[in-house]
Amino acid sequence: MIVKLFGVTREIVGGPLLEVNDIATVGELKDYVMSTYPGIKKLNSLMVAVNSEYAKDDLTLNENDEIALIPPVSGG
Amino acid sequence: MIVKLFGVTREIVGGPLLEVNDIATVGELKDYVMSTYPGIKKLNSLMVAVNSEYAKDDLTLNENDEIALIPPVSGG
Amino acid sequence: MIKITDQPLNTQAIIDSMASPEGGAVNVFIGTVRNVTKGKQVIRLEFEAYEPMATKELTKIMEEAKRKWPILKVAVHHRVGVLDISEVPVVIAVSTPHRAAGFEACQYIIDTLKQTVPIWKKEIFEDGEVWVAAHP
Amino acid sequence: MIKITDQPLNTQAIIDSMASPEGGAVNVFIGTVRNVTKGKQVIRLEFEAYEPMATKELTKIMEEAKRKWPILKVAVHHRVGVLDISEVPVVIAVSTPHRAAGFEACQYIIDTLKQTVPIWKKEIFEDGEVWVAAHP
Repeated sequence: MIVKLFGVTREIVGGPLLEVNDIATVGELKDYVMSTYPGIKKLNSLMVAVNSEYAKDDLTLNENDEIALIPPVSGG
Repeated sequence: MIVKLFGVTREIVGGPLLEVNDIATVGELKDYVMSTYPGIKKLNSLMVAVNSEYAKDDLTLNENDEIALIPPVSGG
Repeated sequence: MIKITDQPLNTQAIIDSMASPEGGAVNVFIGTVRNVTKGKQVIRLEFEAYEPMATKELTKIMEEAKRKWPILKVAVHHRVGVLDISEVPVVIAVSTPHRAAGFEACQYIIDTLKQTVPIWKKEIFEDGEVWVAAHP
Repeated sequence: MIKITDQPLNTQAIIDSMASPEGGAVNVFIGTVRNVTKGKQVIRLEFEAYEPMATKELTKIMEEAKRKWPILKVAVHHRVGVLDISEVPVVIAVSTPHRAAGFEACQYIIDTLKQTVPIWKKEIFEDGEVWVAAHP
């Protein structure tokens, strides 16, 4: 699965996309990126968007979902 | 003394200026115009401005003051 | 900063005049002539001002707003004369470092303007006309 | 109504699009790039958006605002890319029959935008840079 990255998460990972494998749920994805990239763990918050909607931790991920990490937003 | 008139008071009196005599205070001026022009008495409120400032009833009027009747305002 | 005029108001010029390097927010209130009041069709409005006193009262309102909020720039332009539906009688703009103060200050200014500034509005209907707020 | 663009925002066009015969008030919020944050000199800002999701979240905010207030027209334009001091990252405009609802709705939209819309801002200083709100 490909995960889109923005803002500070893009800079921490070092690119706009991250490939992950064997991840079943949103919660697992969060655990994986936080343990793999300690910089992400230090953020104020981390959300995951699935198909352009904020997703809960128990949501199951599918291969063709559009998945994105959402670090703390700061628009406006 | 000349009194400037605006809005509804200008229409009630029938012109932009009103000449009054033997008026000593703001309160007397209000009493005079309300008794002379019953339409003014029917207004929601009547203020008097002296030299471009809202004036209290006990203020003494002088011949060279700029005096105006201020019916209820409705700008904006 | 304060303008009372019988010419159309230039909203963009007013907004441009708010530019300030310390500013983070500009709040703008634009009054527009509505086609209906209390269920009745309005044809046009007519505004009249006691100009020197209106300017004086607006100055007081702006000074009071500056005391209450950290305002960088502020402008109030009011039009007089005949205005058709959708035309703009008033534009108020406030520039502040942060947005909350801008919303509060701008609302304070228009609310107070309507209470104290000697400007009068006549609504013209098909079958008559009314000086707004004049009668109970 | 919603626009996310790397081009300068056209405030006057947004305001013009608010025209409505039933409208009595237009409230406009214009965000501007401030030269200082927490006492530190800012050189420029960089904005980045997750565009399809940002549009979706903005649509939700506008729909919720329309449920809460009698809104005639509403627009939110947000710029992305590099912005210098005094440039405009965001313009929000709301047209309502009466002014109180316009102030409330416009403030609701900017407040909620800052909480939920996936747009990120990096502050560039002389000696470094910071993603706003990212860290405690």
